[in-house]
Amino acid sequence: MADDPRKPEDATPHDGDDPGPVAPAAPAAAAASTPPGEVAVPGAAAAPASPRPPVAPKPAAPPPAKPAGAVAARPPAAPKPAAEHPPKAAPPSGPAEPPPPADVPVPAFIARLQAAKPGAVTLVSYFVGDWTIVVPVDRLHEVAQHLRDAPEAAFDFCSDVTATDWPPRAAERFDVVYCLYSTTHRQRIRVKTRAGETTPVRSVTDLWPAANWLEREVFDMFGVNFTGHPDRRRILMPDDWQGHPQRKDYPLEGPGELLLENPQEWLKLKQTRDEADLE
Amino acid sequence: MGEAIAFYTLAAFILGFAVLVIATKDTVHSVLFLVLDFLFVAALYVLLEAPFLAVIQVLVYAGGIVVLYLFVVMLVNLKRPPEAHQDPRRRTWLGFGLSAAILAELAAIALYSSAGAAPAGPAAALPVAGNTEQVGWLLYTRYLIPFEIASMLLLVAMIGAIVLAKREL
Amino acid sequence: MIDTFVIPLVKILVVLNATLVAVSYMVLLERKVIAWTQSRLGPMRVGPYGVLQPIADAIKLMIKEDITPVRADRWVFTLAPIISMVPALIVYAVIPFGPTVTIFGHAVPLYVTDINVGLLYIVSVASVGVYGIILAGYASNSKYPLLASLRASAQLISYEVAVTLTLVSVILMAGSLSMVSIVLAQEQARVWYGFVQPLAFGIFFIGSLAETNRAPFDMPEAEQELTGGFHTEYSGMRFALFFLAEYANMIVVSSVATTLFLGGWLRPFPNVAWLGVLDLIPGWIWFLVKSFVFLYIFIWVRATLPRYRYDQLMRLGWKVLIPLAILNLVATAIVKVWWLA
Amino acid sequence: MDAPALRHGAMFDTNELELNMGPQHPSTHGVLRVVLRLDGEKVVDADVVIGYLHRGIEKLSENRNYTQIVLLTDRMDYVAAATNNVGYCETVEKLMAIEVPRRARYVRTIVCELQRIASHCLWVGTHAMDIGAMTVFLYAFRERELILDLFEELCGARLTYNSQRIGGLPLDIPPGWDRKVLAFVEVMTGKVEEYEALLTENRIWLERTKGVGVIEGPEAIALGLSGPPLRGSGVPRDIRKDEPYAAYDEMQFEVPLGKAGDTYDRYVVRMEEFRQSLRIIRQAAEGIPEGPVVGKVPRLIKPPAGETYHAIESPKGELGYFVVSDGKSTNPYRFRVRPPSFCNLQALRRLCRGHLVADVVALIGSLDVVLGEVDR
Repeated sequence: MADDPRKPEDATPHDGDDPGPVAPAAPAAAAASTPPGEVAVPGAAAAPASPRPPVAPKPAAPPPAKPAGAVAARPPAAPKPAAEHPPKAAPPSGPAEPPPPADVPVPAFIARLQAAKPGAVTLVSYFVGDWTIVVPVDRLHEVAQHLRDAPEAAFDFCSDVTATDWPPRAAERFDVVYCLYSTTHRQRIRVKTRAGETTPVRSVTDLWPAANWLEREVFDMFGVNFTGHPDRRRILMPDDWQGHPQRKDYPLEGPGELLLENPQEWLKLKQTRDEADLE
Repeated sequence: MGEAIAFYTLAAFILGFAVLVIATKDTVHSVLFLVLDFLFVAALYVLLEAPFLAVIQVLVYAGGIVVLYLFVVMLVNLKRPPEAHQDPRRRTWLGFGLSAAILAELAAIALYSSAGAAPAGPAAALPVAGNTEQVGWLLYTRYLIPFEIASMLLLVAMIGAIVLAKREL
Repeated sequence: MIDTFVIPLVKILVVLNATLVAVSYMVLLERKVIAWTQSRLGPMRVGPYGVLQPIADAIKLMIKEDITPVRADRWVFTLAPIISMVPALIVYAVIPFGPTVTIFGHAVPLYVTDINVGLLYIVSVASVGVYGIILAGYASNSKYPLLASLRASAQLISYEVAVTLTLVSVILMAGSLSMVSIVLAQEQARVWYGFVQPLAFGIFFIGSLAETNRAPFDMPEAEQELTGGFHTEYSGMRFALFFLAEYANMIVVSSVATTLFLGGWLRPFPNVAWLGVLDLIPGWIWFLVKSFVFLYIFIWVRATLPRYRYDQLMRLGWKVLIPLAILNLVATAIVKVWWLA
Repeated sequence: MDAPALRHGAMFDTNELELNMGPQHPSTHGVLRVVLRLDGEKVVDADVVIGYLHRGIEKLSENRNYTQIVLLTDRMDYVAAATNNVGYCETVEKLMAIEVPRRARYVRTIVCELQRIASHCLWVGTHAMDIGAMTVFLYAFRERELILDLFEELCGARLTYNSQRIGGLPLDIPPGWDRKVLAFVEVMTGKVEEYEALLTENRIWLERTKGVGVIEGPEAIALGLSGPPLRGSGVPRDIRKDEPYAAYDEMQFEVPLGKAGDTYDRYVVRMEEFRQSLRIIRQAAEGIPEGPVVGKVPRLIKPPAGETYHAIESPKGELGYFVVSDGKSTNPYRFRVRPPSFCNLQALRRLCRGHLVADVVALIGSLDVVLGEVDR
């Protein structure tokens, strides 16, 4: 049990810049204030584990049309591998997406996808056995359809739809992640796309009805703007809720906790809010 | 004497409830008064020493048919907004005319029956004794044809109701 | 004077009180039997083995707050439990618990009255009891009770037909509508009608489960679907009246079954002479034992079977039980007219 | 969500009734709310409303360190807490590439399968209770009690076990525990027959469950069903077979499948899973290898930057964890649970349509949802 009770709260980088229970109405501005640097820092060492040239070596991939340039254009993120010393310094700006090592062949369905939809896959990543592809948001639906219908892919089961919030990437702060599974080939893939707060992300509910609630949850929790969704309501939070709780800039303390700990303060806050409402 | 008191009391109740049936606004209450009415009619039968008829009255009318009324009342939305009462198609004078006609008819019957000879004695020549047996005997001998016609009518009504109610057959 | 007023009055009092006590202990019995079925103990705290539990229950129900929902139909809401309780009690007037016995020199028949349409009386009074449930559902002004009362009315009307048809078979056999005469006819025939009319008995049993809203036909109060059904909005004593009425109806049904199919107060196998020793046990004990067995089966069924669905229940009633009952009736009539005559 | 306006002119103006089933309702297994639109008793549409038990476990986890999260996972599917623990620990182990000793993997297998039986016990009890057979409920709880006793001996808790650690087990199993597990297997084998005797061939049970909520295989896949509801539709998918974890690759067992995809088949599948689970437990308990129970775990659990999704077969279906580590902190940057109940519950709307109110409770029961997991 007692692994490290010493620093349980050390690296919550966002709770410093959120002033209490203000509803995160305009998180974009807050996010834009602390950009540590855009992802495109090509010189930085790629993955923490294995620094290697950004052009992923093509192992035995059958189609030669692999858009190497696309892969190279967006090298794996995590630009600061030496972040141990100042843990509070800056929030991470993106996930680690190491390219596949040389000895791991890219699965045929990814290669076929790249051939069929040139430019649709901007990054192929392999980490602890999971394959991930990153697609531009406007081509997501097309790629999803291909992945579902192509016989060698046949991803007929949408395991999960979720998102990750990277506030420093102001324009496209969300990674919307689709975990797909094929019940015929027993293979998995993660499809990722990057979206901003208002970027329309075309819903895949028409491909996988399973995505209906999952996308609703992502909308509820992150405020990702799904379009074409048949029933885009909040799902877990109350219908009249303000804000999207899973965003990194969502305040960790709200009036509820404040009320318990410091009723006076809460009352003051409530009054100011009510007055603001009146105006 | 006691019988007369009982009769007039029952009759008063029957008439009172009958008025309430049409006077109450709530449909369910109206149906309830109808049940009470039927129960008192059954009591009247008991007074006439016809327990079989009394029991059948309760069983069929109070217990069976009015339950169906209630069913319909509760299922079908009768709670129209108030303006529905101002039905433009209402023919007030026609209603009055019909009521007057029926009243006249009733009066005629009353006059006729009081003026005419006393009705023929009860069917004394029945070969069976006992209330139930007498009813059965009469139904299946003298009134066989009306009885059968009535049952046919009921059957037709039932089939008609099914056809009307069932959307797809 | 004594024979015309005192004895009937005493009998009415005894029957009413015995019924009420029996009903409350019926609840205890049910809880105990179900508990034993489910490898539990049941109520154990109030009195030894929980025998005083019904009293505690009664007190609890009486002192509970009696709530009338704001938007309920106040009058009907109050009336409904009474409407369901009264018929359940007045039915006992015609149930013959035993033969005529002599007490202090008076010949006292062990029933309140014997009218010549006794069986029809029971059926018709029971049919009025439906109103309690329907009106409770309506008056609550709540959706679950409304659904429940619709279910209840449909269910009771349908099953009344089947049950009444089986009763007619028995009436044909006995040639009388009087409860006492039916028992006497069985004595004369030296056989319980349950043996000569097994089909009617079976249909009667199933139908009576449905008529008393007992599992597996307890749709009107299906807790898991309609959260208690027609008495969802009831509390306190008014709820208790519904509860008591249900159990009183169960006892009525088992008494009727005993009278019609199990020879009433007759000992088992009235046709076997050497079992005459059994006559030493008074008739009313036989009656109670038989009713008890029937009630026990009620409880047993409840502990064992899942619940039917509403449409399946209606199907069973209209498409299986009623045709069978009619067939049985016709067969009985044919046998009676051509065979026995 | 407003009631349909009164239609004038229609003679038999039957109301389309809107019935709020839940969040307080005996058969919605917690705080599920289903807004039914009824035509008589027929369900025209059902809107499933969730979120009444939302505690923000995902958000909470992003502010706890990796070890502390184990305890939060208990609170999701609280009738199968140990399975949640196993799934989470394996995800972090995958992220950190920690090798778990074989003994720990065997114990995890036993724990998972015991938990499956306990969860199915609760399911069969409540499902039967929803359909009106109340005795099965108490029988099933009687046996679940035995499992809880075993868990209590293993980790000191009876409901929220906190039974796993990243890298293995917190403690070795108590001496003689494996023999007790084997004794339980013997007892339970007979009890499953008992439940089946009460239900499987029961005419009423068959009428209530056969043909109710039929869902064909392809549609079940598309709807994202997993676990017994998916297998009830005849789709051979079991993560224990397809992507083995713990020690399932060393176990012999079969994946029971249904044919019609109705409530009855989902029932039969789970009943058969009882037996398969017992079979797995017997193999695992007889073959627990000697050795350490914790692998090589760094003192500070700080996975390298990266993300992974790892799924296991919980009693309800595919329980997946998606963990993102930024490589710098001891808290996950993003912690996401793919709750099987959530995804299965989604199918309720589709299943309910055209059935009766009574079937709705049967269908909720056949999906076997735990609202703690649906809402997290």
